[in-house]
Amino acid sequence: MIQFAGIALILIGIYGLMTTKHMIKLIIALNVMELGANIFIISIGFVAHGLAPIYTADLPNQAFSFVDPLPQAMVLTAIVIGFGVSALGLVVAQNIYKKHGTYDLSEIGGEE
Amino acid sequence: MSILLVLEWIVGIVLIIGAVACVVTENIWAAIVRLSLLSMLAVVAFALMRAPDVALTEAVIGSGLVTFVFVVAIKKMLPKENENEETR
Amino acid sequence: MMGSIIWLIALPLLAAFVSVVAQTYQYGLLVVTLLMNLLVLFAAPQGLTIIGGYEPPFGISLLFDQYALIALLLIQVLLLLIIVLARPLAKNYTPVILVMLAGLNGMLLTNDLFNLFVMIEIVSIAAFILSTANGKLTHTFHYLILATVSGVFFLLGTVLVYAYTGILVVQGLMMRLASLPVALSLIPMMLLIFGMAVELKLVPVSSWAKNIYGQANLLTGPIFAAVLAPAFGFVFGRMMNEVIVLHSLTGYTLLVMAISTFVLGELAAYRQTDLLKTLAFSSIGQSGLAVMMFTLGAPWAGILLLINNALAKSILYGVATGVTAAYGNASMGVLKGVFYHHRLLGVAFSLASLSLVGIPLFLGFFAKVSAVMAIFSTGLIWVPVIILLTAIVEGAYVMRWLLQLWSPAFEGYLASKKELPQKRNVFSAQQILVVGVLAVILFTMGLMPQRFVDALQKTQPAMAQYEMVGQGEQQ
Amino acid sequence: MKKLVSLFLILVLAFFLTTALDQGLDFWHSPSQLDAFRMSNAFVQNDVLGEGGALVFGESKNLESGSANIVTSIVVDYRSFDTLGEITVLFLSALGVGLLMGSGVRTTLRSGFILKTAAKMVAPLMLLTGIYIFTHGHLTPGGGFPGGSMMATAFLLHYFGSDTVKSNLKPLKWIESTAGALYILLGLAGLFVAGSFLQNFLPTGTLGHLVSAGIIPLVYVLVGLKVGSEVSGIVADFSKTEVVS
Repeated sequence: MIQFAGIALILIGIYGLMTTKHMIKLIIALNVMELGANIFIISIGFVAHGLAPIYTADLPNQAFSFVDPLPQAMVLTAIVIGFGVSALGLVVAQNIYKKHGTYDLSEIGGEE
Repeated sequence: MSILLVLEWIVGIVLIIGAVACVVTENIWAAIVRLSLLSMLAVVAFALMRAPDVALTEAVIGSGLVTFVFVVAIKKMLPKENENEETR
Repeated sequence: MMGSIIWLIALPLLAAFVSVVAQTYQYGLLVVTLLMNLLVLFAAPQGLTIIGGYEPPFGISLLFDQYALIALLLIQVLLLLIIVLARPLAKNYTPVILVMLAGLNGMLLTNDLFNLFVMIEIVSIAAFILSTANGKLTHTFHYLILATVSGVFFLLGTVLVYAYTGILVVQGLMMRLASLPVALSLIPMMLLIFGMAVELKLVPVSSWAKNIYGQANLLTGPIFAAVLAPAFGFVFGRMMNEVIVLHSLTGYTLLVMAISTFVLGELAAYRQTDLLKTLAFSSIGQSGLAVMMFTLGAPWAGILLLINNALAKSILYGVATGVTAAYGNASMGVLKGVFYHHRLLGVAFSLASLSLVGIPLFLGFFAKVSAVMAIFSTGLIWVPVIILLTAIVEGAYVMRWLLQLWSPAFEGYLASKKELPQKRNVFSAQQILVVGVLAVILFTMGLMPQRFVDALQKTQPAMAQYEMVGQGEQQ
Repeated sequence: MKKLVSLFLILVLAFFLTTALDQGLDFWHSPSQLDAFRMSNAFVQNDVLGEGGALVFGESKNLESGSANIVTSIVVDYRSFDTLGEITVLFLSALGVGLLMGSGVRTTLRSGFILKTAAKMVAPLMLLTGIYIFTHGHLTPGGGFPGGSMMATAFLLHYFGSDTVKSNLKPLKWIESTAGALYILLGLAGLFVAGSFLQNFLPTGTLGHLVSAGIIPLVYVLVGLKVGSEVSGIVADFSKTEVVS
């Protein structure tokens, strides 16, 4: 189910990006999309009855399988990159607001 | 049908509903709060997917810092309210 | 050790980290780093460099071959000249440029798809920050949103490639992907192509470039058009050669995108009366042409076009942004006859624009001829016809601009003196020297193109010779 | 109208994507074990160099990576270069935020009594938790990124909760710069000692011990410090207001 939720979140994020001109809401939609992508990526490495990929003292004795750790490592990177881009986008939006007094890109129009 | 599976379905459906609610709303504060809640749900989803590292990182960065940055960025943009509070 | 290619990435990063606390020496650090990089480029042996001690496909590795050498050399030289040209502006953005340099080198060297994603993100974020130097923040915001969405697409494509093949090594990945059923490889390939389309300025998502290139200043104009554009072009060439499997659907989508970018870009450039906007649309069009070459399997024609475009655009943007800053406006009316005052700049500008169009005796001529020849051999007759027709449009607007910019000089000094704009100071002697060096490089390459083309053609078999790395470890 | 068109496009895309992806990923049933062709099998077994095998917690010695948390061994050993890129992204972001915010003073976020008291009590605890998380990154979930961010949160709580702290962020820049430079120097040490950049050149000890896994804990401490200082810098820059307006 979570894998569908991931894809749905990506698509909802794209829908949000297509239907709004408000800068803060654009960044929020972008965050929803990134969240969906992260969930989807994690779901690619999921294994039914898998364990979290950490060796601990109380691992079961019988045969077991870890979930795929590589997508998790990728998502760690993606989360941090997403934070960096969101922060930058917000600063840019803030500066535009200071100049034009609105967050709405359609009100600002073509800035020549 | 184990409990985890049921939980997985609940989290998935709530995630989708929350994302729609987050994207379609006209109120920015509501959108930010919903994004934060969505992030927390994603933490549960990551935990269900046996990804504790990602869950921890998402909890701290995704739902904590991102929300904080959003709030700070927008709070500053309400100068009248702030000034009133400061002069009070 | 000392000649390891890893220095190309480690050195700029180290300099960037140091430069935030040593602000007085920032600019010097940047110049020294670029010079050291040039040394490393000549000292480092070609081949695969392993990072972290794990062989591919498990670890990340850097692939340094002839193709990477050409791209890296072009970028280090152009970046060095550009930061000297735009020194006052570059001083404010030194750490950003240093990190961007590390990202560019990493992007061109890396042999791992996910690492490529990280490097592309680094370069994109550096580009966002640099584009704020234009002072038009809505354009930056537009670019930021588009590039981030495409970044997510690229990430998803990368992850799907991993899910289907189990590896992320760029070298030889195409063979693995080609052995998959079409239904599986279709979506990751589409995602990877759309993930690169924004940076390549392909048509549905090229609107950001018109704004950012069209409002550029002395720093951003040359960096975007002459460093970032060819770098992404080279990365796309690598991807087409090593990763992307073209099915009929993906192939035609890409071809249609590239051709429409080329034709629409050049037509839009013809209609502009603003010098910077003309150059912006010309950059979009040229990018489409290079993508077309890589898509049709003529990589060295693509390389030649990228090099010609990078060198020509560095001069064109350098002169155009300098003149615009001095005269306050880039429109045709204001700049009419401006080269009468600045003849050296005018000569360099004319050389570059003639090379861009592809007049015989210039590098651009050989680039275009080789492109057309390469496509004739693929049997798609209508594509060369489109290229030649569009080249006529390109020639028309370049000639119009040259005549306008020089015009009073042709009609005689006395008759038109009062129509000339007031002379203003555009460049210092040092900056004119840099433009001159760029012009000399471009002109020399045009004088002995055959040797240059031969050297380039040698890169093609080297590119095809890659052995399958990691195939043995599978299963 | 625009919304309807977008909705239609999204639904078409959703149908296309789910049907196409389902063929390769088996969306309805998760696989019962990891596909054998995925390279992470070797990471799990510490078997990239062909020395691994079945690992036992607390017993297996001198593994190639040696971290009990496999995600950590991927992030800071097998694919350490990505992590270097990642902290560079944060570094760039901090630079960009700093450049765009320009000069300013910090806002007086009306820090009330509750915030002040809470900051005094909670901030040290959070700082400790952050340090714990990134020093134990090779054993427990977490690592440099959440640990560093938690440290940053503690710092910010202190920053917003106290009236006395001046908006002098110079030390943060120094920590950031030093940690980044040390990470690269550690990588270069790998190049000179063991032959490749960022190589794990220290003995990796016993699986599951605190002092194990070679350079992994060192790298994670540096990453934690760097991420912490960068995130603090970003948020502190955000809360600045212009002197003039």
